[in-house]
Amino acid sequence: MNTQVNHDAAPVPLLELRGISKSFPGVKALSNVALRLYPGEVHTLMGQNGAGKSTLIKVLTGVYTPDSGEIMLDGKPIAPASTSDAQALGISTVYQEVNLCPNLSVAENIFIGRYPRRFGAIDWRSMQQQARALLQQLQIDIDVTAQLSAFPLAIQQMVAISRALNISARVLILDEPTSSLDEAEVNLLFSVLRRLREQGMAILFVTHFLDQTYAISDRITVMRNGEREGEYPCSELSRLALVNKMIGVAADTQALADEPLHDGAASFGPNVLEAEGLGRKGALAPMDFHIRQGELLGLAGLLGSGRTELARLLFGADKADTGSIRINGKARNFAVPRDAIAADIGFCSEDRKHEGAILSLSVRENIILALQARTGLLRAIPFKRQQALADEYVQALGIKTASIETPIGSLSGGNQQKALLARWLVTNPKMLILDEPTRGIDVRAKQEIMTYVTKLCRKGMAILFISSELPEVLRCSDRIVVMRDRKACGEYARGELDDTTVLQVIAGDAHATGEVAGVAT
Amino acid sequence: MKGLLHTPYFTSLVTVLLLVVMLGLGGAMYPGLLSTQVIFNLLIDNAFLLVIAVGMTFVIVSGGIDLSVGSVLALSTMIAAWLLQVAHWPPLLVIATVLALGCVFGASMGAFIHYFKLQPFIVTLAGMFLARGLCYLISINSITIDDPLYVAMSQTQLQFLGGFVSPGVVIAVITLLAAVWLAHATPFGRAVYAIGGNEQSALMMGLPVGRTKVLIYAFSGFCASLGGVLFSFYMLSGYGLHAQGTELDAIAAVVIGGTLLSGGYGYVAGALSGVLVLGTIQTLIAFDGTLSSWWTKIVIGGLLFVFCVVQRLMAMGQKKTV
Amino acid sequence: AKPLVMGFSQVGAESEWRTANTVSIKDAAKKDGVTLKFADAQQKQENQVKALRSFIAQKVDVIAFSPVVESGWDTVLREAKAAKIPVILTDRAVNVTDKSLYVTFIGSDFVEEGRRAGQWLMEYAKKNPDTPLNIVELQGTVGSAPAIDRKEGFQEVIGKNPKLKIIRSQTGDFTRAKGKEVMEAFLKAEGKKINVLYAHNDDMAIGAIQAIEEAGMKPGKDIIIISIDGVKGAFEAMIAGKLNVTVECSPLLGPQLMSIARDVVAGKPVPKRITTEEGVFPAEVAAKEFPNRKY
Amino acid sequence: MTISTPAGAARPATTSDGSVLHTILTHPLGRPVGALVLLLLVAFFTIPGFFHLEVRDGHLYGSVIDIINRAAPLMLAALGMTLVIATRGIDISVGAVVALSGTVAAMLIGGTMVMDNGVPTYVSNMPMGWALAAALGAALLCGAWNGVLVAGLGLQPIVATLILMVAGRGLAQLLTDGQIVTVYYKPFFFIGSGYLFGLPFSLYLVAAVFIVTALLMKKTALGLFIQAVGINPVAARLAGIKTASLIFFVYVFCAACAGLSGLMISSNIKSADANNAGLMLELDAILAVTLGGTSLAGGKFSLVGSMIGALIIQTLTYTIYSLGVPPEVNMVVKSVVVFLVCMSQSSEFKQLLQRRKA
Ligand SMILES: Nc1ncnc2c1ncn2[C@@H]1O[C@H](COP(=O)(O)OP(=O)(O)OP(=O)(O)O)[C@@H](O)[C@H]1O
Ligand SMILES: Nc1ncnc2c1ncn2[C@@H]1O[C@H](COP(=O)(O)OP(=O)(O)OP(=O)(O)O)[C@@H](O)[C@H]1O
Ligand SMILES: [Mg+2]
Ligand SMILES: [Mg+2]
Repeated sequence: MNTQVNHDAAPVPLLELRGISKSFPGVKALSNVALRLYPGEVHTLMGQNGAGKSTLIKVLTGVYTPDSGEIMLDGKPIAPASTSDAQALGISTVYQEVNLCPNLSVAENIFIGRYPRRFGAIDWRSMQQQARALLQQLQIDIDVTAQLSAFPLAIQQMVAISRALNISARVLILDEPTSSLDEAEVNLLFSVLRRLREQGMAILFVTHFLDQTYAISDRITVMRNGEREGEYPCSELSRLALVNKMIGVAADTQALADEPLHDGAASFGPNVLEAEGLGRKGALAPMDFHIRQGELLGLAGLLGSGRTELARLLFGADKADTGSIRINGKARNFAVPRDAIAADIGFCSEDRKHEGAILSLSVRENIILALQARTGLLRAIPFKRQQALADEYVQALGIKTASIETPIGSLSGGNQQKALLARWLVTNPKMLILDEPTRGIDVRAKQEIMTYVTKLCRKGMAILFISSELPEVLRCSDRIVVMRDRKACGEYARGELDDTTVLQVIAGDAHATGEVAGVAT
Repeated sequence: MKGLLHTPYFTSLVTVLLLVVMLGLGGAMYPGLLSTQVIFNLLIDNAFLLVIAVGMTFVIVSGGIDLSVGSVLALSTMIAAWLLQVAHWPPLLVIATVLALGCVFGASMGAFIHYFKLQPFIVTLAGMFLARGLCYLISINSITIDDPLYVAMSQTQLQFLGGFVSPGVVIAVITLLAAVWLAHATPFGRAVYAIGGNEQSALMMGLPVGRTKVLIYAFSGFCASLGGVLFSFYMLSGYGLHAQGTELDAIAAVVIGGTLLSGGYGYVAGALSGVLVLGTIQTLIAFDGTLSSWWTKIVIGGLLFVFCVVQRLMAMGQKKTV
Repeated sequence: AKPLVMGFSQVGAESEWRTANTVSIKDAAKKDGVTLKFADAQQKQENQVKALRSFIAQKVDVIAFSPVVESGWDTVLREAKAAKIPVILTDRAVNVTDKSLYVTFIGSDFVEEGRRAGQWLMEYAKKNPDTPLNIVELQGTVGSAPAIDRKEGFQEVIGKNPKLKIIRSQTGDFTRAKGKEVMEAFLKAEGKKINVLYAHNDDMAIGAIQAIEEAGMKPGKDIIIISIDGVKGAFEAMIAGKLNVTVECSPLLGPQLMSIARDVVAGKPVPKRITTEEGVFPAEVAAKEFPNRKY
Repeated sequence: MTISTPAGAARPATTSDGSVLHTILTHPLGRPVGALVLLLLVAFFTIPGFFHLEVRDGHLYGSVIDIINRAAPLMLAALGMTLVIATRGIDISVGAVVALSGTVAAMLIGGTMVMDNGVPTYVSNMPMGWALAAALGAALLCGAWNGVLVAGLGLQPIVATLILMVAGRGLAQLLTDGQIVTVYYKPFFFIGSGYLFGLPFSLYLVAAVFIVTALLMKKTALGLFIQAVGINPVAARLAGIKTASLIFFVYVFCAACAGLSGLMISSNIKSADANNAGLMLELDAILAVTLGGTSLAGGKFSLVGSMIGALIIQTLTYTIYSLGVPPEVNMVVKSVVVFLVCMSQSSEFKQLLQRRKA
């Protein structure tokens, strides 16, 4: 199966992994995996959720010790025992879950561990200046002295990337850095990566976005079920072939299709939720909003445009300063999420690590948590029924887990995301708010989930869908609300927008269009 | 998460403000309370607590806790007294030895906490029993210190602004300033905050988590034994029953000063305001002079309550989010 | 004339004895027209030092205090002396290099109490030469002055009779609960071998009595019980025949303290050491004495 | 049986080496139980007749019974503390609540000895039921107070409960004027030192509270919610859990346990000692919880573990008393044992040993 690639630029790989195996209790995460990374290339690692990508990266950077196998840098074996060892060897990594300290400032998060010094003390001034400059590269203009936790996930992701870029490294590893970034941000990131590649850095990149893979990679290693399926030059592997290799069977071509998921001729019921002048100081300018039964409403906008804030206000996660909400025509006041849940609303947060997963509880417990909370403390869902529900959704969403009693924390990122989605699907709400529900989910699963969600919608559920992946929003929404600068700035019916016009609307001007087009080449 | 944003900084400010109000009210009620010397006495009497609280701040900011400080303090006084009175060592050597032992004691606890993944609470609780127990092994009696240097340190009065302070105050203030610098301007200090914010992340960012944690507890042990040195200046004796329950005072001082017990947030200087609050409460009670033993307890609890609630309400009024 | 202002720093309220001591002082002050500044140290020496400093700052006429511990008073007493405030010690003495730092000490002598307890037992042994006398001891809080001294005094006396042997000694922290718990363990470990219990205070003895009863033995008969303090509860136990003797340690120092304080402030000479009158109360006199007990 | 994971049984036995021994060793309770067994063995070999039991006055009598009897208040306190700790909190006011509830009960039942013509007679004040209810009511009020401060005002648990820790004992002393209140009312003694079917009544009391709590965890979603709040309060709130009420509840529950424990203690010594009852009990309770394998960082908890932790502590104390360890050395011994128990629970330590052997 393995296609031999001749890399003429450098015959000796900068980094080579051979025969790497790693088991967790009950799971063989990696078996006999090999990987070669050459200087001056962008190498993409692809595979389904739970294929072992993140584990491979953690083995490579000293987080886990492999059960067997060897790691060679410059042809010499290395055995990093910790991330600091790996950094010392010139391997700089952004892990899948953002690993930064929420209590420190943005600048510190970028520089901690290698501060600029002056007379032995940390030079805060110069650190902040350098941090600002680094972020400017990615066109992010934020107060670097503010605490990291003040910023949305996407910004945190960019900070993590800046941190990795700053280390004068030879190998840069990025594990799904783009899962919560919008296209403009991705574009910026890629231009930085291209520059680094020209400087001879070896870059290992993990993503589930085919577009991105083809836009930046030189070569692709495909993983399946903890094994290396093969290594291919990017130009020699068609999209369909790539998907087939990841899945292991011939894929239904729909996974790659861009056509709408449904014909749009749906009939909508009355308004499930209406909001008037809903706003919150510093987060969202007062706006009107409504969603109908059976409607899939897409929310589009750039980073920080206020989509998450709107969703949180609708769910009562934050308290609105102004405005009112009506559910089925009756005025309601959502002071806490519980109130919204009682009104049959569900909310799948974008930040699965901090706002979603309860890491040391099992998959089953995580799945039934919201349902149990709604059912009430005293009426415990019978254990049998919990199992049945968990099993059902593990099946339906294809969650890859050793068992439903496995702690959710030991699932792969994408599978955690699916389990959290299941948490809300189980409650069978009248309205479901999905904030980046497909974050970190592989191509096929994404397709399956979107189909599933659309079906629910057809059955009468109202869905508010937020995604940074514009094509996805375009494909499935019945109606799209575009947000900019924490205001709603337009509303479009299905079909009124296409790939190019939507960007202009979102960005508020035409500048983005051209650059983003480059991404999809 | 977001709600805690600015609170520590704000809380520290509120603490200082409330402290001023409390002293003002006290001054109005009890004449003589606002004299310079009474304010200095606050520092003289609490110098050792301040030093301990400074060490404790580092531990708490890192997300840990150190229950052994009171006992380590007592052990330090005991060892110092024994070395001076029985073994007749020169005083400076004694002080150096005591400080070194404090560091070693703390560092070993830190090593156990980090390398064997034990909970700080139990390790330092065992440390607390051990240190107290070791005192009794040396002697169950209290040992009076009459070394001239110690006596001088105890009885010297440094004239200052119309009152006087003890050399212990100077040492404590220097320690505080050094610790503020350590926390703010050194990689070690920042690593402490990073570990408190998220230990896992700190590890993933490649920080020397293990070494830092050992150092944190070593530093706390150092502060505790320095507190012991100050205490033996203050009391001129070594005794196994010294400073019972001081660990709680230190923790309370740190927390009242605006540091979060869950780690990651807080200011070293907050320890000073926390210590002053506790000291002021006691001074108020002493000046009142009519409270019976139980009313003393109730009033201490009540003042703590008023203090914490006002602090909290002001912080809540400032910012409210989830 | 201006009323006399006295600053008094009490150890705490750790026992009934201490509470009676506080009440006596407060009552006497009221009766004598002395303005009393009372501070409770919650069993901590550092709190007492703080209280003394605040008394000095408030310029009281005389300071009295019951030291938590003997050592460590030089510095603050020197400050008092510099402020020309006379200091009277109550209940416990202090260990200072310069005896002029305090005027006088009123109180009991813990070592002497231990001796008296020992003497009673010696007498008993003399009267009952054939009974074996294995002693178990319930000590006070480890390291505290009464625990150390009462042990010392007792040992000093019984050491003269080789038949009297302490077979077990453990701390009961001066509390009923601990006294009972430790006695239970003693009874399991030594069983019938125990003939005498010496408790450093009445509370522990009362706890131990319960343990002895629960073990199916008769306190006061199967096991002779000696304790110190002479609180009401001890008298009740003696009336019931469960306790053999209690050595009084009088807490009623108030009136004496007030008159001495007046003398001191008036500049009259006072003796350096004033011992309070204390008795030994065996069970036989308990019923008669009970109505006279104030605490 | 771990209450925390009702599905513990459903977890597939790990494929690798599924021997019985391995299962026992890897079970979260394996280590605390092992430590207890080891301690009992030490006691058995060093203290003659340690396991000796005899029937005396129609009930069992012996060291083991003493340990259980004496551990009962601690077990109750640890039970309440477990839930508080599971929500990432801590309650250091337990000892004060013990003092307060004991005092209220003793004062209301109380009575004084009156010399009536030289014959001592005892007078009781109030029907015992009312007195006990009042004592527990006082404890519940304390719990509610803590709960409001922590859940309502968002104070940090340690300072919030510090307030009651200081003031509660003061209140108890205020009620008694600093005196020890002796109780002269037989039925009251039954709670702390009575026997039922040959076993201490306190044991039944602990068992009852334990079973009720365990059922509450199993039959309702309480256990799940408490863990969720302890592990990730933000996510728990977003999932619709009433975090504040839950936190309020655990503090009330903890205080109720402490109140009951206070009744037991004061009944056992037939008096209420406001200044000393339950002194440092909070530390022992926290220690018991941690020895039982529950992390102070919140989340997963084990009620059985805490019970075992309490037994470990009491066995240790008892052994120290019985061995004739000089009191000066008590603390050193205690610290060393606590330390060894912790080490035995550390997997890192085990790995180190294994590596040595290999
Ligand atoms: N700490 C762990 N304990 C137990 N199992 C683990 C652990 N980490 C990963 N696994 C398992 O190893 C397998 C590979 O996980 P990994 O995170 O490497 O997948 P991935 O390819 O990164 O997936 P995704 O695209 O969803 O991020 C999964 O089945 C996962 O459940
Ligand atoms: N590029 C940026 N520059 C500065 N601030 C930004 C940027 N992007 C986001 N923010 C921050 O985002 C916050 C609003 O984020 P919100 O979560 O409401 O946006 P969103 O539209 O949901 O974005 P996301 O795509 O990250 O989910 C603001 O507080 C702002 O500080
Ligand atoms: Mg992954
Ligand atoms: Mg968002």
